Amino acid sequence: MKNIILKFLVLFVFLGFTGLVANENASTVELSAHKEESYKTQPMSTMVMGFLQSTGISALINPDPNELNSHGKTMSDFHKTGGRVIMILITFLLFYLAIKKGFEPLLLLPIAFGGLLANIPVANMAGPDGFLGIIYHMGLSNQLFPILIFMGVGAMTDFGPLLSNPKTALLGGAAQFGIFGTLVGAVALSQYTNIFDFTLQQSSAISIIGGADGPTSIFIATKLAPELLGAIAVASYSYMAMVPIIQPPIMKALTTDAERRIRMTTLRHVSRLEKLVFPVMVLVLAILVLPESTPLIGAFMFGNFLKESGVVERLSDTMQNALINIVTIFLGLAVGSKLSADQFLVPDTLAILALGIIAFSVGTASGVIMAKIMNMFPGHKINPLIGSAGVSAVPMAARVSNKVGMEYDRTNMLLMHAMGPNVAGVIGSAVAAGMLISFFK
Amino acid sequence: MKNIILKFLVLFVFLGFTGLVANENASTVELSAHKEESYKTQPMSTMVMGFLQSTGISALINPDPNELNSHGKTMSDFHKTGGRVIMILITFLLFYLAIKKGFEPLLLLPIAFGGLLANIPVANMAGPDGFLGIIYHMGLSNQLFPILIFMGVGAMTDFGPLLSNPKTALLGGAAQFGIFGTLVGAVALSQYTNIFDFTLQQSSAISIIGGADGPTSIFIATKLAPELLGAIAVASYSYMAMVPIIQPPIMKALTTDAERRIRMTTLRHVSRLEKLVFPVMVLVLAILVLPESTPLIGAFMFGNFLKESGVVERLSDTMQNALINIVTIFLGLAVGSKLSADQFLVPDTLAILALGIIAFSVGTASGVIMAKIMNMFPGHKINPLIGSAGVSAVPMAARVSNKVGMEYDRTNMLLMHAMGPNVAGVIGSAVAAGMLISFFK
Amino acid sequence: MKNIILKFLVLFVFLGFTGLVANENASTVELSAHKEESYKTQPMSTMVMGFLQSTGISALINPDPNELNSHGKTMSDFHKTGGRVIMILITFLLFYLAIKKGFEPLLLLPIAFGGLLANIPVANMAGPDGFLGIIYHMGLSNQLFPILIFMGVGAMTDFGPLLSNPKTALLGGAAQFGIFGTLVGAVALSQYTNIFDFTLQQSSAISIIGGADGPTSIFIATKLAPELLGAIAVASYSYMAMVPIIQPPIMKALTTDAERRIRMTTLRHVSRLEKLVFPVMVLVLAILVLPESTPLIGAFMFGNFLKESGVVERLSDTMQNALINIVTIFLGLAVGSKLSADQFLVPDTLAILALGIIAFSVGTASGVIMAKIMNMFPGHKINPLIGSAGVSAVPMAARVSNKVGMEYDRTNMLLMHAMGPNVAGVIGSAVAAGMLISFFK
Amino acid sequence: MDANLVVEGLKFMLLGMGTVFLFLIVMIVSMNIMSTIIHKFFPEPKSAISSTGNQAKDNKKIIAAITAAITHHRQG
Amino acid sequence: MDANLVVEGLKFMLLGMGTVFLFLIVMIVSMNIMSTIIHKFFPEPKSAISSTGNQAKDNKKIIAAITAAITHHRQG
Amino acid sequence: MDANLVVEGLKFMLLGMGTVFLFLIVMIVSMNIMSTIIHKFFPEPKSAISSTGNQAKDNKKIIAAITAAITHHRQG
Ligand code: NA
Ligand code: NA
Ligand code: NA
Repeated sequence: MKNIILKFLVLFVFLGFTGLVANENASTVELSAHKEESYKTQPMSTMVMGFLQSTGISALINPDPNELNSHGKTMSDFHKTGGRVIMILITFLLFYLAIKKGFEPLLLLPIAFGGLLANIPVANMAGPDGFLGIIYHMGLSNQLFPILIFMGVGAMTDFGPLLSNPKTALLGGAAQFGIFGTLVGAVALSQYTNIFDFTLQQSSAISIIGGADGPTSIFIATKLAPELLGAIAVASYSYMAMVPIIQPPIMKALTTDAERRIRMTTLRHVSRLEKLVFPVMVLVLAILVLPESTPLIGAFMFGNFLKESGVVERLSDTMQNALINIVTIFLGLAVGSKLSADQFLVPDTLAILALGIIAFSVGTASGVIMAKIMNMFPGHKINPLIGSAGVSAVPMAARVSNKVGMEYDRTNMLLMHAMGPNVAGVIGSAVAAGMLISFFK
Repeated sequence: MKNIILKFLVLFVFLGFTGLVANENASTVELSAHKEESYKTQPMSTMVMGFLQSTGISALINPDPNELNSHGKTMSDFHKTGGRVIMILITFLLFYLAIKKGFEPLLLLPIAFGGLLANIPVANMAGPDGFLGIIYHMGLSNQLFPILIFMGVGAMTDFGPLLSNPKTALLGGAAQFGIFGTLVGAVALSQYTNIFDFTLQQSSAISIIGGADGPTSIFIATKLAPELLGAIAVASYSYMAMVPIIQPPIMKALTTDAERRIRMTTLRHVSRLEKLVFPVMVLVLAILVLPESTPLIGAFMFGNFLKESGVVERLSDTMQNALINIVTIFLGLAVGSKLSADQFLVPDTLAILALGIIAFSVGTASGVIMAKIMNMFPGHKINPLIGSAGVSAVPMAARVSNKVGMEYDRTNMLLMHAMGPNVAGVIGSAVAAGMLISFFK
Repeated sequence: MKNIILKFLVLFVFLGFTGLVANENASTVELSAHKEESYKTQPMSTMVMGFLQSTGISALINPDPNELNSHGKTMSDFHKTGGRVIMILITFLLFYLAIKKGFEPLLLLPIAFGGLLANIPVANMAGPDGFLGIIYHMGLSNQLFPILIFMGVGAMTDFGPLLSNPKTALLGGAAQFGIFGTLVGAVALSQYTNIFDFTLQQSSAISIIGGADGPTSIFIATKLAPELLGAIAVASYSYMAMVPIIQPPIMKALTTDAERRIRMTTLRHVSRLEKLVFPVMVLVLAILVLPESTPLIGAFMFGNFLKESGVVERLSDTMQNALINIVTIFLGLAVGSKLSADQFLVPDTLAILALGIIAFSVGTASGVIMAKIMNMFPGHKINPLIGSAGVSAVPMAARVSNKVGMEYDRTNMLLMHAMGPNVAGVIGSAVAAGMLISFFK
Repeated sequence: MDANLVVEGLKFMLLGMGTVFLFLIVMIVSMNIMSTIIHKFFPEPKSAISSTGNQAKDNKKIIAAITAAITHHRQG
Repeated sequence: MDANLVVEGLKFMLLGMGTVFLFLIVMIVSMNIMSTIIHKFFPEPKSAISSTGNQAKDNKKIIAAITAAITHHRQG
Repeated sequence: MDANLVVEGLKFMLLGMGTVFLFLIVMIVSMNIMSTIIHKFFPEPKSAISSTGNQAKDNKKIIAAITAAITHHRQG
């Protein structure tokens, strides 16, 4: 055994040196014509130069003038050089926020890493043949991934709190004012100022950030303004993550101390059958009122119905684990592939970030105000602090309601009460999304 | 922080009101030509009317005359209106059967929900751009999903009982008479009566219901008669679920009391090596005798071989859990997408349901009769009650054999004896499926 | 119930016999023109002959002269007959090696079973409509599967040992001499002898076997020489599995007894932050130096970063389990689909196997020699036995280093020390792969 | 004539918020009807509730027992 | 001349059932041959069987032990 | 003029091995710099390390306790 290997080594080294000595011109070996045609021999110096030119450093300093972006269009030199570096630094910032600050890491980490990969020069991973591009076309451009995420989220959702106090659903409706108010704001600023220049479709896609639902935002952005997908997704998940920072000041500004101490009655027990009928009932209502919202509501209720049926636990488990995790990884990378410098480092992105936080804040405020309006009518009083949970951002917004409530009365547990508007906000956003789709059909 | 947000709010509300007041004609803002071209402005009244016309209620009452089905063909008004409502009610019936009656919920629930979604007007989810259509084209039209299910089922199957009593495989063969007998019946009724009008291909696809194998039925239906897929899949899984209702009367009608009390000898121990060689051996036989059956048998034996190898437990586990669950969800939704009113609410469906139950019953009867014939020959007697397990429907048919047997002798455990013909029935159906494919090649 | 079924049976049997008696010519039933056109009626004798001719036995003895391979090209009669039998026997040998000898069963079993299925005549499963072909085009021809595997492997990798002793990375660099040395050998033998006739691309794809990384080999083979994919993948995984046989003699031949007893200092503790920064740092270096390597390194570091972040455990778990397992099954089957006789039973395959083992051996030797060279410089001495781990083949090569070390000193634990070069070898191979890609761009 | 997008946006808002509230109000009404019907005609069997409760209780008991066993062992 | 589909169907039945039985009979014969060969030339080592048995037994013992411990705790 | 592939291969080897080593050397240098910076400016809190250690220790203790309980039961 040892001998054989040593002989092999000797043979090999010998052949190597023979080749090194051989003159390039001396070669008379015939090569079949169809082979090698794709390879052109070059002197060593040219190869080294070629290598040096193909390094990332070189590509970032002296960009290839013929390089195209992932859509086959020309890019400015800035977007090929400094822009890429800035984008990579932005993804590092997102890493920091996700890991250190706990900003929705499940989606921000894959999105940010996808963005990092998408901004690598030469490799062109976000192009149609790169793996990010392949994943994008596999499930994001056709909106399959957000639908699958919605199934998993549905399978994780418990509609019990909403069923035990149905009227809190109105809070989840009011919070959608964040979407439509921002839409008006965006088109107004586009029309009367030179700050932005968004179309109606783009404005609609941006304002859905106020719905505080990642998959819904991605779904609508892919349909109405795919060119803004990266910025909208990043804004959407960032703001959802910033719920504990954004919401409390608004909640406190709009409520009195007495209101914050309102105690809500204990939730009644909800039977299994109610939970089982509810998803189908909502879907039927969506069919009757707004069929355009049924892809989102249908997928959501499919997941929820499978869970509540209690007879397909293995499917429900898979939806809540393996399937949603796999799709989350793919969705994140695919969204990240849209964070290329030429698409993200444009003034529009700042505008999207600004409009997004307005949408979010308006939604929060609307929910709180709605609760106050509802308290003007007779009946059990609602603690307006749960109004903010109507934006969705399940379950963080509900936790924020609970936390703010406990700041004023440590024995006032609002969590379960806030879960009602919280899940109603998901339905409300899906309805709003359906409306936006139907406007442009 | 609070101040900033308040300022934002003021600005936003201000802008909103400004816009409201502004006259439509007063606008002089230039819009870039490429933008907005897809959006046409309309008076509010038109928009409200448009919205009302786009509701599901309206679509179900006044269907769009230009609406096409998921194949791009025109539909009758009934299939756009009342037909949809009936289909949705049928999916509710399937929900009831799956959840309350335990009818194969793992597949019937996703199929029924897919059917519910497919019958929603306007949303067109079963169309090529809808998510049901995307899933259908991802793995059902190319028969990938049933193949993957077969892998998982293979990984869950134990051939031990069959190996310890090989001759019971004949019972799994006889039960395939349900397939071919029904095929003859279907073409006879098509030719000599006006009840149905099925082609040979369609008759073949329908009769495979008698094989009592969901994935095999779906595989063959997609190949030979995709237009009947929905009805065949629903019939197949419904009847598999109804095994405890359909089989016992047939079993009892065809056996004497003495036969039902026959005790079978204890099964011998089967070595690990036998279990390991068996899947490869069967596959080799399939290669030699009927290569057309090898996609199904190959996938099945792949799963089984990986399990029995004992060295790739993590792959075998994944096949039996995450992979088969994900594919089951997708397969169910994709099959459900074929439950649209215009494809399901046709006389053919009733014929398929009728032929399917005949196929199933004939298969059951043939298995029992085969056992009685085998008992005419010398050797260990077979309890004819295990003959019915030859239809497959693993493992329910075997459990039915056991249960009926215990009705007559509480100490006569037939379960493991019935597992032999049960798994042989899977192989027999795959061979029959291979024959049907080869006939039409 | 019983009565109905009995009536059905009677009706059914009656109709069957009626049909049998009926004269073929007597039929006057009209058939709709569009139906049946694909089916031509034939006499029974012709059908039986047709069936006999469509059996696998017949196809293996009298091959169809018009049969094409999965690329639509003609095949020799040998590749349709005896070649297939030989290939099936080869897959049995791979089964034996995987199960009995423990040769990388996780990939060799699916590959071998895929190969078995791909060599079945008539069924054409590796063709574009067969399920192996569908899986191949889903994720292998576009290199998605190896990328996803790399993510999972990244999530399973611990860079701690490398971080605590960075200079051992050089051993992982030296081992890549196996790749480039073999490349030179392959082109030399192609040019100066008549043994092989490989192009530069093919030689490069073959020599990557020396990198001892399955996914990297498959990635490069798919890019540079897809026609050799099957042989390269089988060689790569086989040799990775044979690490405990191939490496020890080389390691012993190149080291003195004293060297084998060198004790290495204890590894220092590596902080969580170092492990978190490392994957991003390596990716940034890859961007700066060799962007062509970033798809592989990026995917690897994505998995590792998600694991080390500690905040997305469910994604990291899914990558390491459900996702990598599913992709492994698909990758194995897809690679196996390239083991058809006409592609594998060619002289090139033998050459690939020979060159592969040379590449592997040279890599092993280079790693050991590099350690000896490094020991000529001042500083902590390195046990040259860990040099062989530089080829990667994680973690088996590191275990071999440990085992050989303990043969000479039972208290000298080299395992963790060998893990450093082991994981550096993965990075080194990815860099080498990036170079090969950039040469042919 | 160019469109005044702000007016369009306001129309969207009116129609959009209107539909959202319409939908949710119909949903609330339906929920109430559904609950009434279910509580009247399909009341949940008491045993079902308590059995689930019992199961959770049992699990807790088991955990308590193991914990106690461990504590006992440690002290011993 | 139009085909008589019933006759076609009967041909299918004959050929189909014939092949199914042919296949299963060949399979049964092969299974018997395989079993004979394996039992003769590759007999299963006794220890392997019993060890798996033991493992299952051990698991049962452990479960029994824990159950007993819990019972003991409850009574105590 | 036809290319001498061996010469090409040798060029590949030089450039390839050069890049591999260049990359790894830069990586080693970077790793050392990174470690220095992290140890200086972001030292790991002691408690974090020990707490993980404690947790593993606790798990071991629990396992030991259960094992002991079972052993005790067997003997009893
Ligand atoms: Na929302
Ligand atoms: Na069957
Ligand atoms: Na390597």
